[in-house]
Amino acid sequence: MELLNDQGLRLDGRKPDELRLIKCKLGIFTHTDGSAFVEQGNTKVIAVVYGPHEVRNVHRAKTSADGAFVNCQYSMAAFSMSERKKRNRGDRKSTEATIHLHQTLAAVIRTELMPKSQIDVFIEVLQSDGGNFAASVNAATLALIDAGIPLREYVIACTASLGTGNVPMVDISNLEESLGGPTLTVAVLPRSSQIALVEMSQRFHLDFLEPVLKMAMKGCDYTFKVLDMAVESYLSEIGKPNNWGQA
Amino acid sequence: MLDSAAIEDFILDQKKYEENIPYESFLPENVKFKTYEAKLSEVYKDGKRADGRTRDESRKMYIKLGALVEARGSCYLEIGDTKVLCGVSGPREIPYLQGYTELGSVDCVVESNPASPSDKAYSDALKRALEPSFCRHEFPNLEISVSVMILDASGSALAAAITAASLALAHARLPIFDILTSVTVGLHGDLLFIDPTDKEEALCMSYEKNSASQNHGLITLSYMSTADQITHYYQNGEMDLQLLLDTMDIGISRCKDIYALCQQRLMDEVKISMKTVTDTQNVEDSMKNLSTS
Amino acid sequence: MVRLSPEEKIYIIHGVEDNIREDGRSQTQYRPIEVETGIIPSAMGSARVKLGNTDVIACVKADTFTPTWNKPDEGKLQLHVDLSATASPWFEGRRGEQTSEEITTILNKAYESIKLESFCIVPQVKCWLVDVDISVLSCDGNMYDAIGFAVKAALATTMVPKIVASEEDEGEKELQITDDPFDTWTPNVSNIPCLVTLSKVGDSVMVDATNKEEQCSSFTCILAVTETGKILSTFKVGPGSVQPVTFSKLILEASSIGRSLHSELLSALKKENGLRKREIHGFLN
Amino acid sequence: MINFCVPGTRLCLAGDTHIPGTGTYERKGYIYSSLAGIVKITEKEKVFVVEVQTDKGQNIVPNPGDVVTAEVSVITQRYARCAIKCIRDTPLEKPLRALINREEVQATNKDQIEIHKSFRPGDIILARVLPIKELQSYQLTTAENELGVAIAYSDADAQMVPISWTEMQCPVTYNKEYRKVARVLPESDKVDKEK
Repeated sequence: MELLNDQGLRLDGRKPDELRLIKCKLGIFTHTDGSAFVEQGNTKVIAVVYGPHEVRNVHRAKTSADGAFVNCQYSMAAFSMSERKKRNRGDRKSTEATIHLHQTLAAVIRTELMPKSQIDVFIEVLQSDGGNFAASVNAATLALIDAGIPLREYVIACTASLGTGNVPMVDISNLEESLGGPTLTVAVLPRSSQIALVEMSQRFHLDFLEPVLKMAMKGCDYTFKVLDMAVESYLSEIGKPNNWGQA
Repeated sequence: MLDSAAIEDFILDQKKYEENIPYESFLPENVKFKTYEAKLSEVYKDGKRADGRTRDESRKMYIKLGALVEARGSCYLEIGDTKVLCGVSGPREIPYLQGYTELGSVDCVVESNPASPSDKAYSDALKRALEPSFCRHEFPNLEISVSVMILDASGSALAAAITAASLALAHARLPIFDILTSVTVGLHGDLLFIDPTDKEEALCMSYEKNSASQNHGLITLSYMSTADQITHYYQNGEMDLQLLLDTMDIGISRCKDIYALCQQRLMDEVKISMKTVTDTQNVEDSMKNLSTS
Repeated sequence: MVRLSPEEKIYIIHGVEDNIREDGRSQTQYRPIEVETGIIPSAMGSARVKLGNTDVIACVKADTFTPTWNKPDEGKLQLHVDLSATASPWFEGRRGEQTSEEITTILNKAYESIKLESFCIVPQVKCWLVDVDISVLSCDGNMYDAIGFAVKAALATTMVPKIVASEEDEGEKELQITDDPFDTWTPNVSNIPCLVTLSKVGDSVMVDATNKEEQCSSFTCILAVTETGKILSTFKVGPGSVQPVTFSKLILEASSIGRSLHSELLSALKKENGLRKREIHGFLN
Repeated sequence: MINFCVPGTRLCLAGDTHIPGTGTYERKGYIYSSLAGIVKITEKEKVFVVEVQTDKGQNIVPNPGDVVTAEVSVITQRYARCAIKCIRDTPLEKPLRALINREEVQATNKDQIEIHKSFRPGDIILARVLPIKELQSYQLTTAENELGVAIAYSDADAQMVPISWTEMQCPVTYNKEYRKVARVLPESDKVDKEK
């Protein structure tokens, strides 16, 4: 199977620079400080934020007077993939994603404002169809916004790959991931165009790095707009009783 | 000499021959597939159970308090062939305690030899059963540990473990609201077995596909007699409501019978163990009587 | 989880005893229950149940296995519960796994005595092994009832390609998956029970306790009730004891509540099935 | 007349004249036994206290307000860890962990308290149990004149003699060491105070 057909379309009919449909919702749970649901194509992710609160006993050693401790947990539901997962968390892949998530979020959360406290970010992947980590970062951003935690700006992640004829493709699905081709995941701070995290699954020639990275960042820009709109409409809705956004 | 082809033929023949024998005939006697009637008659025949009891008759019970020297309190209990040994220790500080707990906790471990998959469920059930009977408010931030060894599980093991644990608590002189007694009742169709053996338990957990009444199952309940409280109830199977309620009443009345026995046994033990104290008191009393007269 | 002060507990207990609970419900009233099936399209069957603020997803995965000799025509139903950290920070890491395991054993015990003859393909050769994965995403009390509901709803909407046995010459049976995508097997759910949790608060009994109410309860027991009102399993959770009289009352109540829950769920599923074109809302509504 | 009882035995009516003591509990107007042993009824200020006496086992736990005897095991700048050996007059079979916070060492000059000038590991102290709310171990206080170090040994292994509220002296080397010294009451006085 080719990643791109003769017409230059991808396996699911998308153009190389086309993202999958993004749907998102903030504030899906009431018992948390912040929560969000993000759906990118068939990838569905829930993010939940607790905090800032005092550092729990388990993490007592990580208390810092300089800033808040960001505690992340990335877990995949047993039914998220076509094969049943025996372990939801704690396996190599989830641990890696947890570390990456921590690095990404630590770059945007203004931890210095909340010394000696803890912020929990828990991710649950309900359905996995490629770009799980990217969707998790986006969901975590929305959940942090919902929780009212001070952020420098949004952090948005997106994936990109190289298709047939070295054409860069954005937002890789599970099928495309498994067919081969390198997957590059990038998390950026779109307003200041800074990169918080770059991760690559396999090697490709240095010459292609720039177009692929650019493609991924383009994807991030678009995702940012979608999420920003969602946040705006959510805020104007919950702020209605207080006349938010009205002069 | 046989050539290789002949050997192969022989092996094939042998295999074919073996295939024609139903695999059940290779199984040991006790796990062989049996018809329902055979299974039933093995357990219950002409109004008598395999061990000669009637259906509403418990097995003989033997209680020995203080069977373990090391433990603060202990009890060895036999119901028929089921044998359990229980030891109690504490109160001690709860390891790795996260916060202040107003009520003390009861840490229960049930073990059997060889280890059985139901051990963990039994530990949990024992904890649930004992918690309401133990005066937990007297031990904030502390825990007592109860460990039960099921030496021989021939039916009603959980019930035996609960009764033994409660007696061990009383023997340890730890405050409990009441002596807890427990009983298992098995149900199969319209047959009701009190204190079932392991074979009867297996029968009660299976069901006959074509029989009209499909009621079957096991009920284990533990009961505090003077307080009239059920502290643990576990039922599995399929039962009509009315039958369930009737069975519960029968179970409770049996618990009361066992209670009387346990009370008597414990009283005997107290009298012996307190002999030195009572003797000195007797002397004191008689001295007092002397002086007054 | 928020710890309640004794005063708050007294307030809640009095409310329950006066039959007006904190959120205005009566003792035997459930919170609004939302059921949506097919929430995970990649699964063979799935359902999300929202019971007040308790949120549970159940997903079905069916496989075949060779039955054991003593139960030649019985399939298997296995439940696996995962308490996600999204439900409470308490469930983060090892502790969540331990609690999940505990609940999994309790649930599997409750579902142990279900007759699963309908899960048989060819006796002694192949039977269905159905795994149900349950994710608890949010927990505001009464988790067991929500799980029971989700399991039943997910199983009722499960569609697995049918496996048929074709008779061969030598009497050996060959199993084949049908080519027709619309020829599917759906488990018979008439045997699957609903779980009813009853809590005793003060001198009264209530259903569907919230997290706060659970803290005030002195006795909680869970009953697995079939569609005909028979009891498959009863077990007590948490500390506390109860008088036999109250307990019999409790069982009778559970049976009638269980029956009405079944009929409600079945009619809801029927209604959902009748919708011509259905969009999956999930968390987006 | 000796009355034996087992847990759950109904002992007598509870009321103004009879109150439940150790080893008993009250339910629905009656006093029941919670232990196996002998029933003992003692009169205390015109009220009969119903108790159950046992031959073995110990069910005593430190209650807020109790005076305990403890051994200091670890000192830090903020607190002193100790092991409770004795509650009131009852020695414990197993020691219990406890904690004295710096602020709870003395009643005055709380901001100037230094733990190392108050206790040393190995000291035997008298302390009062504070109500526990959140923490896992028992909290003690020595902020009373009668509470503090009762027995301390010097480097020369001699029992030191108190010479002031804050100092003790070794009778062998005449070395002075700082301690939060307790005014140990004669036996008769102590009983009065506890009443």
